[in-house]
Amino acid sequence: MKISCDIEVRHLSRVEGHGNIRISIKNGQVREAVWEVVETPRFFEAMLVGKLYENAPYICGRICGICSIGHTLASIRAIENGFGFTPSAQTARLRLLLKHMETLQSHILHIYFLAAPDFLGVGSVLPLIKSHPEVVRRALRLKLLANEVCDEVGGRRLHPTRTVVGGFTMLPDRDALGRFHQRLRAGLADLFASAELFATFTFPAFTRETEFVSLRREGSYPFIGGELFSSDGVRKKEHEYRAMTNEYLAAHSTSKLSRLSRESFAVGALARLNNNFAYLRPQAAAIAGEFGLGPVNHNLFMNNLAQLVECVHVVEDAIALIDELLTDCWQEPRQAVTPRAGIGVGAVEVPRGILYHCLEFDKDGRIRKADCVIPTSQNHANISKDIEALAAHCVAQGKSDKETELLAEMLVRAYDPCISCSVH
Amino acid sequence: MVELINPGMSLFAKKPRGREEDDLFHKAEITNVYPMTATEKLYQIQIIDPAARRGFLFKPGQFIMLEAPGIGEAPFSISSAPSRLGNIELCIRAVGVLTRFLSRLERGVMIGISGPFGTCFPVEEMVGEDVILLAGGLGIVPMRSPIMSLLENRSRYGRIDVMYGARRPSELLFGYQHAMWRQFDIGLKVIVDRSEPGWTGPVGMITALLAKRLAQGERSRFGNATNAIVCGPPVMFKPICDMLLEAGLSMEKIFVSLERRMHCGRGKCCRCNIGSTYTCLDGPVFDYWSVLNLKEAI
Amino acid sequence: MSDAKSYLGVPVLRPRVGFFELTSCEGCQLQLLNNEATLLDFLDLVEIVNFREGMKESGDNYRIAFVEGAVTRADEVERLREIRRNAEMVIALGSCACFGGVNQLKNRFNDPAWVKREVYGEYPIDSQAAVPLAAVIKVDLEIFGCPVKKEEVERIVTNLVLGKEVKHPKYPVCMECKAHENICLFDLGEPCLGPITRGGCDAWCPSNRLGCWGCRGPAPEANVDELRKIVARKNIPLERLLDRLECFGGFGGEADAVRKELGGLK
Amino acid sequence: MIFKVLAAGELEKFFELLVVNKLIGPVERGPAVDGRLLFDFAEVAEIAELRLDFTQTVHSAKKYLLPYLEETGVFVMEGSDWEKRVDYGAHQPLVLFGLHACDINALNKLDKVLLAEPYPNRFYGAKRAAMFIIGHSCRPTPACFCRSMGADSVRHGCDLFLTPLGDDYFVEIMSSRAFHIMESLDLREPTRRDHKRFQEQAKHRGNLLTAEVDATDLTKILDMEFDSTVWNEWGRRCLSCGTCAQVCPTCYCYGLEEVVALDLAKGAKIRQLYSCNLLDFAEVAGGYNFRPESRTRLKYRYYHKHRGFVEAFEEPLCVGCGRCGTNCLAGITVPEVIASVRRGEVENG
Ligand SMILES: Cc1cc2nc3c(=O)[nH]c(=O)nc-3n(C[C@H](O)[C@H](O)[C@H](O)COP(=O)(O)OP(=O)(O)OC[C@H]3O[C@@H](n4cnc5c(N)ncnc54)[C@H](O)[C@@H]3O)c2cc1C
Ligand code: SF4
Ligand code: SF4
Ligand code: SF4
Repeated sequence: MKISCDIEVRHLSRVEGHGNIRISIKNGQVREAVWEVVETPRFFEAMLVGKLYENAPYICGRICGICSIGHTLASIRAIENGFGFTPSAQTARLRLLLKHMETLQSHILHIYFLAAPDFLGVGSVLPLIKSHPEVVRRALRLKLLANEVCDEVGGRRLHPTRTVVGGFTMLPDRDALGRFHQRLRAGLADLFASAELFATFTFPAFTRETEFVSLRREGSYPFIGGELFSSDGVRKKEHEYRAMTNEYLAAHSTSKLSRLSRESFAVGALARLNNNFAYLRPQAAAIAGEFGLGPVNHNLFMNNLAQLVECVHVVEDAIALIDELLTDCWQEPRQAVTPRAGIGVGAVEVPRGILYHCLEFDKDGRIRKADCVIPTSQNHANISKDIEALAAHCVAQGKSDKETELLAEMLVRAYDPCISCSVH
Repeated sequence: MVELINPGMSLFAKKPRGREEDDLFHKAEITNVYPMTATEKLYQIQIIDPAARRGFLFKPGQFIMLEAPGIGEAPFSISSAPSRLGNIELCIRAVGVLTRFLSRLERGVMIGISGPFGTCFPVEEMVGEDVILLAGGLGIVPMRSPIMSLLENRSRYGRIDVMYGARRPSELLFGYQHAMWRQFDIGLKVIVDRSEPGWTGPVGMITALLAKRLAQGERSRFGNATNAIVCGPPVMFKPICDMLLEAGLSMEKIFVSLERRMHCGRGKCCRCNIGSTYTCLDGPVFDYWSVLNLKEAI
Repeated sequence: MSDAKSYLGVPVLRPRVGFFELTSCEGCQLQLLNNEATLLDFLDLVEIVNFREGMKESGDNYRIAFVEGAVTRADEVERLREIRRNAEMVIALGSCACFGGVNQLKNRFNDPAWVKREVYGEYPIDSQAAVPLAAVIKVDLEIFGCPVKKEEVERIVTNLVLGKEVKHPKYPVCMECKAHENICLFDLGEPCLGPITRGGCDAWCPSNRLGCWGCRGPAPEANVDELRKIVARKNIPLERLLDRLECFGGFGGEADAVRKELGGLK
Repeated sequence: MIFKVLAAGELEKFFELLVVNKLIGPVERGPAVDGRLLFDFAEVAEIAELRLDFTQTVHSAKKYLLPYLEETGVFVMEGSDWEKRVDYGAHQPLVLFGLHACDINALNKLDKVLLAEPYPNRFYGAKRAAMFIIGHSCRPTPACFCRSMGADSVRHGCDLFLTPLGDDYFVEIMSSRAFHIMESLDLREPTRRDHKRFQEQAKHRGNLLTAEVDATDLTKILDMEFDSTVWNEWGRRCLSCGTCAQVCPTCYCYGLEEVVALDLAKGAKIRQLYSCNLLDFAEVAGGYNFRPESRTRLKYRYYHKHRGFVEAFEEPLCVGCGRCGTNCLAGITVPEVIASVRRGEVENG
């Protein structure tokens, strides 16, 4: 039986941002198994202090290159909540459509470009261009579709330009929306083909019971606003997010960490799926069924599949949203908002889990204090705990260092961590 | 309902879609490339279509627009003798996007040329008279065509002087032809700003050459029957032309070639305008009288 | 992937390129993956030997290094110097690398310790003022933008591969904005840095009815004084102009001057 | 020229006759913060979109002849060789419905230079010949100084010109094409009353033209004032942004750029409308710039329009539409600039 192992992965690849994995096992004892976040901090929360409210969505969008739309929307929601403003139904629909397409493009990027190479035994997507051209093309097609909808609705796929407090600077072209409707339908077929591909992958059978946190709203699979919910039974209001996140600092990490009922908890696609399974759109639910994914699933490797299920869900939902948008005539893109003193919180489900922005304003709408709690920072503690358990599990099974290293990498990647975002 | 027929189509039916932009555009092959200095190369170019090649009539001082597909298009003076028609020579200094790319091309590559464009040095009108040619730096390039033209008809002209200044000996262009020019009884004087090992000629500014020539007591030979052609960097024009005027040349007989940014060569892009004057249509060759009447010309 | 390419008879070698990120959102790198429609052609043009965000393999034998992000910590200085040693050409990718980007917003506070405390409390954290790459190493080419525009990156890379010089427009964003026939943001009562910001983004923001924030930095000879007068004439608070001037770091000096006039910060 | 009167209801019929073609007309873009309505030319499918009561479009109609960006050649590469394809971009006739006198005159001025021999611009020529232009009398704005530029009325350059007389339209038919198209409409001969109403209308419009430029001896004055210090002040204000040229119906300077496709299989030559106010307009190889300061560039724009063009064509390259001044953020307007040159000083603004 194998009793020792030493693994060090510096700057894990195919994840967003910089993190290291260190595992050290001596005589069958796990002496160290850590997920270390070494990303450089950027101090967004300080940057915002003294700025007029309108800067927050623009600057905070720059927290993350993948989910800039989510950050922008979270800031906008925090501001609107703080000013007691409710966006119009049209604005809400367009924002959700935009959010969905970000989810789609981010999930596709993750499952195809970052995760799939592990399952196909290659180091990156590059060799797949030759060996699996149709797979790469399908992925690109889906990502392109999602990105083009983002361009049309948000003005830009990355660091959106049309999203502002009160609504949008301008509205999408109705004919373009009609065309996207058709392409989204075709996109569903691509997603089913993706499901077939993923059904051929073997996911490690590794479970560790954990607590799952997400938004929850009766009757829907929520992405923007709602109640805060944990699979251990904690329920809080949006503005009580601090009671849900309990951030703390620790050595070996420039990111803050979170805990709730236990030492750690998980957010993200699997958490959402576990907590809101009943509200999945029909075809998404069907695919989840085929994968045997149901609440409460404690295998974090399955997050990859949960993402795929969510892709189907957001596409189905986007089709419905476009139907609704095209039924009504366009109203004014943007409504006026009046700043007032107070605190506002915006909770948004971004691809990697629940994101909170909290902003405190003076009476002119100048920001006095800002707080952003990022999904990946909420996951970090859970990742560490998972690695520890995985290491023990591997030792018990007598896996080689190489195998253990790969599994550990795959596990971290399964969370789809957005590290630079977590150290914002 | 009235569907208008497309009158544009009929008006320009001679040039339907898919054809060249206008009759002035020719595909040409780079038949030879010779490095001349560290930055200049001589390109021999042949227009592909034989009829177009034979019909390519130009005058000394005129230029073409050279286009390398996808890379750029710019004006270049034709540096060969007009009698060579569509077998032209260009001497090009690698300074920017197009010219640096050109410097990497080998023989056999196809490029596009349009032209010839612009005004010329009126060598025909100088028959029977003296000509003094003053070139600074790259100015020798547009000068070579009139020189060749004068050589080919050497007996029809009086005294011919060429004064050529370069920054250093290694930057001298067409050195291989200097001996030949002299053989044709051309008074060629070369000067460099800075000497290099092996250089035995004079060192200084081109104005020194001219001053020396003027001081040789041959002033009497200057006057209404002497023509001057001046090419070079803008800073060179004024002092030289002033000296020539001083020596008695008439303004209408001093010709300069001006350089401007050009994007079309056809009087349409405005890039080369000096006031209402298009360097490409009304120039690049101007007599000095016209230049003095142009604001900001030199 | 085809091996030997040529253009106008000039052989075109696929350069080995590496992508690196310092302090940033990594969005500019992602913009490359966002080139779905042309990604395969792009990959055919260059050989990627280092791209941590997208691949596991890595090598130091790159000729061109694209570096994203600002420098904010000693280890980044080291990493950047190493990249400089390995690469023939270092390209600053995006506004963080060119000017410090949003990261340099923290530099504007007089008290760096306060900045750290505001986010991390008393917990010790290592971070220096955010500076652009050029403050540390020699940069061969800058690609501006937050984010960079993929069409522009493609054009630049094509030119690099061809050995055709890369030139940035010298005109401001207004030029491209007018070509789109957008309504001028000032006519909508919004501030816009379009008149002083380097063009080349095809007026990305104004075309979406958002005033330009100056992410590409100043156009050569930007007339900031006149823009200040315009903003005053249009009754737009100077503070809103400042927000934009200082956002990405390209207008450092001008932003400092305005800030001083408005009465400083912590 | 033939004069007719078009009955009130017939305009819609006329529009319907033409709309099978690509039809361009003034449309509303929305209000500015100061309440001004903004208009531009755009493709129109229904007469209701057409705002014939427009004051002035922000951008001129020149884009239909001189697009901001135009591919003037595509190269399909084959090794060291290639094939060049040129498309003048005049694929279908274009109906321009509702151009004001100044804009029609602007096209006439562009014709003079762009269609001039020996090298007419075929891209422009093909599109120009494929145009059917319907003029419409205007509602002057305080910025219009077209009368000073002699561009307030139209004698040629369009197919017909409409002037509303109450509900009817006074029609000046200027081409046989227009005559034939209008045959099926209910046109009547103008009565004396119609002519009188037409003249009254013209007079009323004339009264609204308040801005002026004193163009007497302007070329000479510009010549003498070449070194005037007023340019320093205008240059200090100018943003070198090129907006004035972009919106101007008569500015036609351009730049060229060549690009290679990502797969290296194609190249293209792209023409971009440029402006002499831009920093690098007069830069030549080696980095030398003939007009490095904004004051010399701005001055050049005025000299080209009001001196150089006059010398060449006996009319200024300006129709007095006032667009450049209205859209210049720095508030640099032609009447003020020219007045300042005459006066020798700039008034504070
Ligand atoms: C009538 C005429 C005849 C000519 N004849 C000849 C000739 O015979 N031989 C010859 O060699 N040239 C000749 N020229 C000059 C030649 O046309 C220019 O050198 C040409 O524009 C170069 O094109 P390019 O694409 O290489 O340069 P571009 O890349 O277009 O560079 C030129 C422009 O870019 C700027 N530029 C270039 N590099 C830099 C830099 N590093 N920094 C800042 N700005 C830069 C220049 O200022 C200039 O504006 C002639 C010009 C004219 C008008
Ligand atoms: S418009 Fe301004 S802020 Fe927007 S992309 Fe362009 S330069 Fe950047
Ligand atoms: S005059 Fe006005 S519009 Fe024209 S370049 Fe100068 S600032 Fe821009
Ligand atoms: S210069 Fe100004 S006023 Fe004259 S035509 Fe052009 S935009 Fe109109």
